[in-house]
Amino acid sequence: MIDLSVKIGSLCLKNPVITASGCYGVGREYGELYDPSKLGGIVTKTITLRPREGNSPPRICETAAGMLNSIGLANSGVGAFIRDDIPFLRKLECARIVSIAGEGLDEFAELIRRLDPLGEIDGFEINVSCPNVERGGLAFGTDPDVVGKLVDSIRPLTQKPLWVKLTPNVTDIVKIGKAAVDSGADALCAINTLLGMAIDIDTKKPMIGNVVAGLSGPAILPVALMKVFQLHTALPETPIVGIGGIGYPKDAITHMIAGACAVQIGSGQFPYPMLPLDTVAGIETYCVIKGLSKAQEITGSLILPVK
Amino acid sequence: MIDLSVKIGSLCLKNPVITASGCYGVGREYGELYDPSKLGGIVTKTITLRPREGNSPPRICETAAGMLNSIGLANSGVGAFIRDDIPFLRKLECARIVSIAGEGLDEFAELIRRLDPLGEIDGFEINVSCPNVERGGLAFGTDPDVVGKLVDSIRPLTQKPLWVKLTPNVTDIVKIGKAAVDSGADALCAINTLLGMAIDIDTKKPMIGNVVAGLSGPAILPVALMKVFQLHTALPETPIVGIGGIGYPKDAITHMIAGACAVQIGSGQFPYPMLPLDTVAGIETYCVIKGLSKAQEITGSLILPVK
Amino acid sequence: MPFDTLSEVTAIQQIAEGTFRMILEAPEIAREAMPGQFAMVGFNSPLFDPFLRRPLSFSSAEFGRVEFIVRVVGWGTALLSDLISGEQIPILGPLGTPFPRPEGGAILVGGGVGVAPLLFAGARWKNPILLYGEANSEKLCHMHSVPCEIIIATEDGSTGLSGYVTDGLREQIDKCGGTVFACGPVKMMRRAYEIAAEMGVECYVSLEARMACGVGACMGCVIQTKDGYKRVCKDGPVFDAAQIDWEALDD
Amino acid sequence: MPFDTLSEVTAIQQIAEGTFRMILEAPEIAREAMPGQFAMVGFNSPLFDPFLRRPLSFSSAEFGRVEFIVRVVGWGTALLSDLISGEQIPILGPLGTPFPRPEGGAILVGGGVGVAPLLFAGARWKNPILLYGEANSEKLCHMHSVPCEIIIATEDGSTGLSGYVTDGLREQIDKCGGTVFACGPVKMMRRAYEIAAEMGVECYVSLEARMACGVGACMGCVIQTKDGYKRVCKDGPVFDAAQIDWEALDD
Ligand SMILES: Cc1cc2nc3c(=O)[nH]c(=O)nc-3n(C[C@H](O)[C@H](O)[C@H](O)COP(=O)(O)OP(=O)(O)OC[C@H]3O[C@@H](n4cnc5c(N)ncnc54)[C@H](O)[C@@H]3O)c2cc1C
Ligand SMILES: Cc1cc2nc3c(=O)[nH]c(=O)nc-3n(C[C@H](O)[C@H](O)[C@H](O)COP(=O)(O)OP(=O)(O)OC[C@H]3O[C@@H](n4cnc5c(N)ncnc54)[C@H](O)[C@@H]3O)c2cc1C
Ligand SMILES: Cc1cc2nc3c(=O)[nH]c(=O)nc-3n(C[C@H](O)[C@H](O)[C@H](O)COP(=O)(O)O)c2cc1C
Ligand SMILES: Cc1cc2nc3c(=O)[nH]c(=O)nc-3n(C[C@H](O)[C@H](O)[C@H](O)COP(=O)(O)O)c2cc1C
Ligand code: FES
Ligand code: FES
Repeated sequence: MIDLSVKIGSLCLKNPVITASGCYGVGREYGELYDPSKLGGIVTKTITLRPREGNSPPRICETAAGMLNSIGLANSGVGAFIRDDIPFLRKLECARIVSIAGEGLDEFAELIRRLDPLGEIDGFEINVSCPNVERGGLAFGTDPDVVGKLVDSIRPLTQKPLWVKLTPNVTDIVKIGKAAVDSGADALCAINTLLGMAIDIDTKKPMIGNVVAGLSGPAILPVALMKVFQLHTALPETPIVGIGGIGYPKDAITHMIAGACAVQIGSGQFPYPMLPLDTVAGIETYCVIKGLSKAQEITGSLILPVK
Repeated sequence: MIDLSVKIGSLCLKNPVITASGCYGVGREYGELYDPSKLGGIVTKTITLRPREGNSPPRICETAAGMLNSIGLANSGVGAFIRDDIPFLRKLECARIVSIAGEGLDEFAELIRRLDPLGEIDGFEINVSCPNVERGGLAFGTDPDVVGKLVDSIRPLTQKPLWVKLTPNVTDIVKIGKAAVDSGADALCAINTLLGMAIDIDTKKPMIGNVVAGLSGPAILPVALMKVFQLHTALPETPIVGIGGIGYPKDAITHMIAGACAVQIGSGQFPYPMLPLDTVAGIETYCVIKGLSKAQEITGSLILPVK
Repeated sequence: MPFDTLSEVTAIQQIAEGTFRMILEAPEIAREAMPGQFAMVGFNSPLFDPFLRRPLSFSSAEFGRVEFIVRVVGWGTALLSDLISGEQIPILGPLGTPFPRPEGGAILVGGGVGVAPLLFAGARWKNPILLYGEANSEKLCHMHSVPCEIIIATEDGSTGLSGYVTDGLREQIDKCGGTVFACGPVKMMRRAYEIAAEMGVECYVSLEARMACGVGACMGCVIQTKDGYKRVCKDGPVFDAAQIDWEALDD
Repeated sequence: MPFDTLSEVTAIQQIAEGTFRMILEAPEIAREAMPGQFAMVGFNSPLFDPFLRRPLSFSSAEFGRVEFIVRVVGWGTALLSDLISGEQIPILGPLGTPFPRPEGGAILVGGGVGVAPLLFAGARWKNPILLYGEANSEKLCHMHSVPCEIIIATEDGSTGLSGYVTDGLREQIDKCGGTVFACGPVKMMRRAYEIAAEMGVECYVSLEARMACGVGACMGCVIQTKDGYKRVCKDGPVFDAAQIDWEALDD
């Protein structure tokens, strides 16, 4: 029997596979295909204080081995979330992480205050990296001081795990990650989407209504692995949740080898809806083949060349 | 008759298509397939003062819609370049841009001093962005002050066009670009490769001998377009040479619509060796279809949505 | 409830210029599919070429098989057209909200390949009438069997009535009343809605938008309605035409 | 001089477990190709799946056609194996430095699919002898016509001599001398070189490395030699075995 469970700080997941924010709703839709409780966890779409309509369509566009999205944090706000989605989350037997974003420190704090008492929530993912919101988006995630202050300000408000999701669109992701950890973040999640755009040469218009969008999918796997590796190397004690470019179970395993203790799967689900479940199975098979008794042993098992 | 010529500062190219540094040698090899003089220009592999062996193999690896490389600026040094490659460049009737990299300001200056007198060179591309060299690589390209100082220090040494090639691995490419332009750069080239890595799950080893590598190819087109668009928007008077992800002629056209006055084609040549030549033809066809008399009119023709 | 299955291509045949009919073995999906619903049809390509699946409406679902009518407009549809019987592709469905079953009569208005879901409705409902329009007779889909009364129009008059498919709509409504169901180019659907609205009958349209998940999870496929953004994949693809913000729709 | 052509698949057939022979119509390339040279063989996939072309050695080139023997080891070779006659794929060649034509006798040592370029040499040169080894008889390539004298060895002894292909090399050199040409797994080539060196005959090997451009432009495919890094695609793939830094080569 392989022990698939992994620990992310104080939180124990039954396996290392989590669905990424914004690609899975709260699990209702894909829940018709398989039971989300079979996963290690889910991260909800990002919730904001007030409802957000989101950006003008078209919001998505296919690119080489990936896609652009500019959803713009469309969501019905924390009130509707508590009313409509919390009862659904109650039934899930996996880690339920709520992703939150605010336009200022107060909004983050207010979100935590309203959500912290709910037993249906096992942790928070702080989205400081969504490139699609004018305020509260890039500004937060690209400045280590601001990220530090943000985590400082919300850390006292909850005992639940606080994960900080990092943007790759920075010169030095380690600086931002370190600031978050120094202020008390329990784990770092990397990466969010890369800033990107696409243009229709016939109409000369951007393919995305909002012009600027976020690139995800297998195209970005090498970038994501690099960031996970950098974070794990610089902060070996910090749990890293690897996100980005997972299109097959083996890609999740590369994230773990690079240093992730768990992974999140986002747009890889769109062409391959059963990918999260197949990834759980794939990690188990890998352990069998490699003679590992625990999935945890995969984390950071990268063999570097001797110089 | 379509006028395909474009101006990049004082330099006039007969068409907007240039081959990118490191993917074309000096044109000798691909020159067996077609005459490089049919292109707008070529950028040589990056030349350093002393010969460089380059990084340990494996140096390349295929990824989803792209590739990683970690060549490590392998080249035989400026002396051998002058001896072996300048005679070859003499015969080319297109813009011959020499890419140079140094480990410090002095080395850049020394390179310019030795190369500037040569009539076979029509301009310099300053490579401050190669992620594969420990010194002189990332350090240069990620700090606007350093880039500014570098351009300041070499600008007086040559009257030839100075292009600065930017790395995408920064929080704000515009800052770096502006620093270069303020110090007298004639054009900005964007982008160099994205930092990335890949791992073999079977051996648990990195796929690249040097571990860290640069991602190129169609996978990065959306990122490259974004950077070109940002630079062109912030610096509308500065010529931008668009690089990154061009896999088909139409991709080059998207670069121009986003704001590039010319493009460079790198790894797209590997699966499609005739791509540069086909791109010249593709741009001409596009002008015909769109009723443009000059290829220059494509530059910056992006139609933004009215808010 | 949707199923994600690897389905075998039973038959594939060209039925008009650039248009083919594809039949897949997919028992679970066929059992549940209803007119107006669609599937996300994928590819067999390990390296993500193309990355996303393609939304396609069912044109029929019976005896454990589902049928699509596909017009080749890009690389994805071209790849599908190259499939051969016996090959397997992943399909996720049935998805989306079906057409509401009309109480009284139904007038189906299909422009181009938009006719696909209406053929399915035509086969399932009581005595509908199908107005089917194409640019010219080369594009006209050759039907192996027509499920209901059909009136054909071509823009160049090469087959059937001459002109737009909506040209005959007023007359049909006059004749038998009933609800209008339209699928095709945005301009055509909008015209159908305007005529229906003028004449005081209901109109439902099946809209298109680029999709990523197809199940309602990603919020990628929204269109503007009078009640805010709605997901084409989950809240649609069938919408009450009166709810659509037609000004905001590109054609 | 290399040519980049879109070449039609004339025939494709399985000749051993997971191994097939592919014949392409490519007159310019066939005219110039020499034993030891290779081509960069591409795909027909507009969305870069796979992105890079695959290097393959010619196993024959005559009458305007080039032939490859391909073992399926990953997605690219699997895609090639699925081609059907009449399909067209891009190929760039001939590339690389051929085997130097031996003055005297030649002993060709091929392990696995490494036999491909040696079959080409066997057909072009005077009276060479080919030692060909495989793991077992399932993997042994079925030759339509053997171009020269051939001695087969399988590791499990199921066909021909039992053991490694290099086991018989000493005897062959003893018998007729001549230059050794080896292609196959690194371990095998190294062993062939050691034996040749001991016995004082020259040895040339054909090496493999991941390639991007295949023409010498990108510096991606280097291997360590006693004279520094060399490009497998341009300076090789054929190297004097004495020049190779065998310690630095992975197997
Ligand atoms: C609910 C629904 C039902 C549909 N039913 C049918 C049908 O029965 N028959 C048929 O031929 N077509 C149908 N379409 C349109 C079909 O999905 C597109 O023609 C197809 O996705 C084009 O893919 P491509 O790769 O050939 O084109 P490309 O232009 O290369 O595709 C690029 C991207 O844009 C998306 N895209 C392009 N055009 C459309 C479009 N019109 N609608 C949605 N996404 C698009 C693709 O899915 C892909 O993600 C339907 C669309 C929707 C939303
Ligand atoms: C000069 C030369 C001649 C060759 N001749 C033959 C031949 O005649 N018959 C034959 O079956 N094989 C030959 N090979 C090996 C062949 O190129 C690889 O088996 C093939 O590239 C694998 O591609 P894939 O997509 O199936 O595997 P994958 O492992 O999916 O390929 C991933 C990437 O690695 C590269 N790669 C993987 N294995 C090799 C390898 N052994 N050598 C070089 N690149 C590799 C691929 O080209 C691709 O870029 C030759 C290689 C070289 C360098
Ligand atoms: C359609 C879509 C919506 C997304 N929405 C969010 C979001 O609301 N909050 C967030 O933190 N990340 C969001 N992301 C980013 C993903 O969670 C993930 O970080 C990114 O897509 C990279 O992973 P992938 O390559 O597996 O998709 C979204 C991504 C996509 C494709
Ligand atoms: C094999 C290889 C070698 C490269 N060497 C250099 C180099 O020496 N100097 C440089 O400035 N850029 C170098 N580059 C980067 C390219 O010039 C180009 O900026 C990058 O690959 C993005 O363009 P592409 O997507 O068209 O390849 C190299 C890229 C590749 C793939
Ligand atoms: S396609 Fe994802 S919500 Fe509609
Ligand atoms: S593959 Fe480019 S130099 Fe050999």
